[in-house]
Amino acid sequence: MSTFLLIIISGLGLGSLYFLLAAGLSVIFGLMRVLSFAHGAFLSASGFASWMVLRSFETPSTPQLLLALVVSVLTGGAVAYLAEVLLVRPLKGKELEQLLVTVGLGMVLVALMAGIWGPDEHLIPRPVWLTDTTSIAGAPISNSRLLLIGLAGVVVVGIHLILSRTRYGLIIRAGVENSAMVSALGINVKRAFTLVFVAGGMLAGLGGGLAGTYYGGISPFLGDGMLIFSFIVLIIGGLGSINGALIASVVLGVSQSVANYYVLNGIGDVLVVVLLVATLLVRPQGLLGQKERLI
Amino acid sequence: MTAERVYGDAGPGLGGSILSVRDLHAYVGQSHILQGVSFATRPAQVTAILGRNGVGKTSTLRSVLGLMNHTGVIEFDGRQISSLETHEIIRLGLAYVPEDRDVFHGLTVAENLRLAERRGLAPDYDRVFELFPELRNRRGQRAGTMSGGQQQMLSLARALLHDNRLMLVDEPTKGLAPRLVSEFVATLEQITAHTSVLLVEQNLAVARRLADHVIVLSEGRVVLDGAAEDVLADDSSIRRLLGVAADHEEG
Amino acid sequence: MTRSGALRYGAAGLLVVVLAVLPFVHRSVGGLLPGPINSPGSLQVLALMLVAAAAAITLDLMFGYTGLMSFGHSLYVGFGCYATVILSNNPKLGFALGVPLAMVLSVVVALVGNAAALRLTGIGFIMATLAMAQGFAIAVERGFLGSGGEVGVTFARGVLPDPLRGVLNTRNVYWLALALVVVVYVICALLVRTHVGHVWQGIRENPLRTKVIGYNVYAYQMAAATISCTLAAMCGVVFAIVMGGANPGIAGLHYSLAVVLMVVLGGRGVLWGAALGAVLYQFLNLRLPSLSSSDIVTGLPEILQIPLSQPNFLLGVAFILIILFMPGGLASIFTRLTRRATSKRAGEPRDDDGGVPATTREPNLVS
Amino acid sequence: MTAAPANEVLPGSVALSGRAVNLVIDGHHILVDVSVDVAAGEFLAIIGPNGAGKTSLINVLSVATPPTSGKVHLHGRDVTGLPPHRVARSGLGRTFQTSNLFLGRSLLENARLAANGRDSRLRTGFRRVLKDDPVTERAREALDLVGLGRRPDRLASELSHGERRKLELAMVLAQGANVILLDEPMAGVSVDDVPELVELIRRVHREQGKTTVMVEHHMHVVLDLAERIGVMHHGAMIAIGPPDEIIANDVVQTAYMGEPL
Repeated sequence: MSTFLLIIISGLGLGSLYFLLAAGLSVIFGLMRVLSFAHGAFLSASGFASWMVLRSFETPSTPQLLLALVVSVLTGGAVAYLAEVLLVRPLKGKELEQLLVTVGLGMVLVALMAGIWGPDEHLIPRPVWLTDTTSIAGAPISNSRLLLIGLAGVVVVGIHLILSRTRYGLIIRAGVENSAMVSALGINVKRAFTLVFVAGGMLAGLGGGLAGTYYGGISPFLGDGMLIFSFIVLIIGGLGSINGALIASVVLGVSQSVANYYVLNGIGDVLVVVLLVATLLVRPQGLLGQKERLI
Repeated sequence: MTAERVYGDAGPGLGGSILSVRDLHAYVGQSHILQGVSFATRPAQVTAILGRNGVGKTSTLRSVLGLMNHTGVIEFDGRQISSLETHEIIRLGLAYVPEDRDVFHGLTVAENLRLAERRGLAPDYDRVFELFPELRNRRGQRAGTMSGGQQQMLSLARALLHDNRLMLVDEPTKGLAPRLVSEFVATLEQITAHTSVLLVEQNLAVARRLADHVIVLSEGRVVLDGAAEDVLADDSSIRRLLGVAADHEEG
Repeated sequence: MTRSGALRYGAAGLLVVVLAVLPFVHRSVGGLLPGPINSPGSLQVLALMLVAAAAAITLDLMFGYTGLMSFGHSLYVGFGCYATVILSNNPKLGFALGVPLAMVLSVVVALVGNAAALRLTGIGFIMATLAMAQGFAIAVERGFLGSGGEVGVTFARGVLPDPLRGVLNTRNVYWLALALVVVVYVICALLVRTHVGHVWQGIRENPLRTKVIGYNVYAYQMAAATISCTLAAMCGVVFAIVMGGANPGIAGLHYSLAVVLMVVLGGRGVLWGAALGAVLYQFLNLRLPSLSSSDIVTGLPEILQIPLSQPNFLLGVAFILIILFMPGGLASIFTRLTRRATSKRAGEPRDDDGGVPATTREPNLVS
Repeated sequence: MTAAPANEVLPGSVALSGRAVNLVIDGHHILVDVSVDVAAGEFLAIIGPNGAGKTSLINVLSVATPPTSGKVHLHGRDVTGLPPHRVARSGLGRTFQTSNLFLGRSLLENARLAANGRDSRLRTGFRRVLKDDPVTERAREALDLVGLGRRPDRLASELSHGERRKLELAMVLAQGANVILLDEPMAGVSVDDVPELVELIRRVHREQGKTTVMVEHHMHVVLDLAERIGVMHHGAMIAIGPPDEIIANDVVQTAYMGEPL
């Protein structure tokens, strides 16, 4: 029983990482119709940023960890900002080209990281309490999982509050329906695009910082591996639906971990793809997606 | 129609036109939708753009608003605006009531209105709810669940939240039941007493009732431009240019 | 046959002949190849470039001609490659039965994979193809079904037929790769000239309209995708022979993106453009690392060395620049030049010659 | 046209009919209990104010949009809910309010795709397209008929608005449709081109014997061509009959004009 709980929590942690990427991608897609392939690289870059902060400490303190997280969030945001302004915006209205340009950017960033820091994983030092476990119902749960799940929960609540309570949330929800009409009400939609893209980058950045604590290390290719699972989350949840992405993240993370542990290591990753194919055949628009979204 | 009209806020000299368009060209895909449209609105008046389907009426409005690629000169209040972005143009004091209403279906009435609030200006909710008391009761309702007429009210209400120099109104009566049309026209009449309006309309009767100044478009060009009573009096050309609507008013 | 047509066939024939005699040329070409042209190392590099060209042509059939942007081509190339090695290594089957069986299975995979992915269109299709390919990549990396995990699998001793085995026979392998390109190119070039090929191009331009004039768009898309993916699996078979085995490099996201990049680099909707892009890509990818350790580069300051040692950095930058400034790819330079030349010569629009395929026209993909 | 009609059509029989068609989208009742029969060889025009549901009716009749309730019959066969390509093959062709063409392809290629649609089979489809195959011939004939046959290798995107309308007609003809639905064929056509296009539509209807349903705003075009006129208002068919009857109908007058203001 306690093992089972351990696996579930571990799966939730994994799902949290997927969600951090998928949530940003989902809002970006909803508002701008852009699918960013560069967000995996944003995640890796932010992971390296947190590694730069933490590598000099043997066992960093909690404030130092927080600093590293802040730095990785800011790194993700900054890289995303440059990407939006320099590459995505000039190709406005050309969906395929925008997608391809993010593919190119992802390649360039990963190659750059591999060139500077080498292709191998770099260990990220963690505060002692993070490597400890907390006993929940008899199961020794790693604190890094709990931190990840907790922060992902904060992000979920935060996104919902922003979308439902703030003016920017209003603009985003309206822009998803018809961004031209939003600008015809006197609102600078271009700036909203940039903000959303940057916010997505910051979420990837947070994911990068946390992935370091989850896996204990960072490599240039970490983000791309996670990006694909986030894409699967997006399709299963329904493109453009945050709640769909949340549900799909949890389902995927947990079932992946359970299958990997109980059936065969690695089979969970394949199972996820089987789930994807099944979703496509039964309900192509995803759990909470709208049909016309995909056309 | 009332002779004296005042700007919502003190405009420039009443003699000049608030919006003037010269040699406007626009393409949709490969087809040349606007082929050199030129006109100027008269101050404190309702200018109606008439013409058959597909002659470029909506494209003219969308070009003015920067929602469509175009070439030519568009001046608002003496200022060249064709290089500005849509939101910048709107903030100069324009409001847009689009064809097909285009309210945000997933948002509530209150949220639709809140979105139309402009930074630094106080929204005039009293005026809006006075004109459309029904909207006050439906504040929490999702716009997508309302009827066409109610959505049209909301669309208009969004434009009335602030005082504007010019309102661009695209086919406000399209698809409304006859009873609603007359109601709506009455409301519009109230509004036009305070604001200049550039109105696109298919319904000739509505145009007759509201417009002071009429521009008739045909095949992407202005073919008639003059005081409403003069232009609309010329039955033969109106019938030719507007097709069906005029035919039927005849019969 | 028109004059320009004859010219084109002549040039293509000449190119094939030149490529075919390369294994007899004992010359060095600077540092471009690892050794003289006919050295086994050089021939293997050339063979890999040819296989890449063939794979890019197959993707262009579905992407450039039918408007189906697949980010999962590695699934099919990889499957063909792995299936060939694993099945041939089975003593009961051997190479002679292993290859045909691998191709049969590839057709099945292509049918099932595309039937699922084509439930979505546009970006959804892209993501679905990508995700399915990734499923395969994971399976391969984890070593399921005897795929050998991260090291991959090689042909067991004595499995490959003698003429294709060993360093001395690299030229035979090279010729096999050349034959692959020719076969794939000819098949695709003929296909796009058929009725079905024309319908594909109609779908690329306007799927709704195609449906309304009486075509089962889904069936036609299935046909294009299945043919494309089956041919891609064939490229995988030859890849396995060239490399003497299969490795996860051919199954991953990176390879899928690489094929897309080749097609976009060269010019979508132009078969030879895709091949050109692939040759260029594969050359840079294989040769840049060794070039970057040459004296010219090591003499540079470190800040320049890092990017230059990473082929993907340069390729990615080139890719971004092409997308931003030359959406038609490299082929568009040529088509623009030839168009200018023909319009000058003729002075008026070309005569109709029976619905020429769109190979010379600007592709129009996203509508 | 050399193309044989897809289905044997008996004169006087009902070619196309909508039965109690309702269409509700997002809670809006777009079509309300519309029933309409179009006899084989007939020319029916549908008029009505903007937003009355005319285009929606065309969409439902051409099975592009499935109705919320009600049935569509083509030559007596229930085609409700069938995929559009199957219905197109049974002889139904349509044009769109805004030209819907393969803009990057030549005129001949546009017509060819249409001509080949009906007997397209993947099996026979893998034959090379030739200058003189029957399909291409049919496409050329259709282009000739609408007067676009002179330079068939132009790209569709190079055409003027009026010419695009003609190309759409050519595609419907090449398709071998025996029932054609025209959605505002005069929309965006310059005044000078209207008479020629009207003449063309008349020829198509009379000489080719095509059953035609047309939505159109130009009243004189409607009166010129239609044998019967249906009037739509608020999603309902409020009157249908011969032109003179419709002109004289009071209900129609009020509906069209709204209440007197």
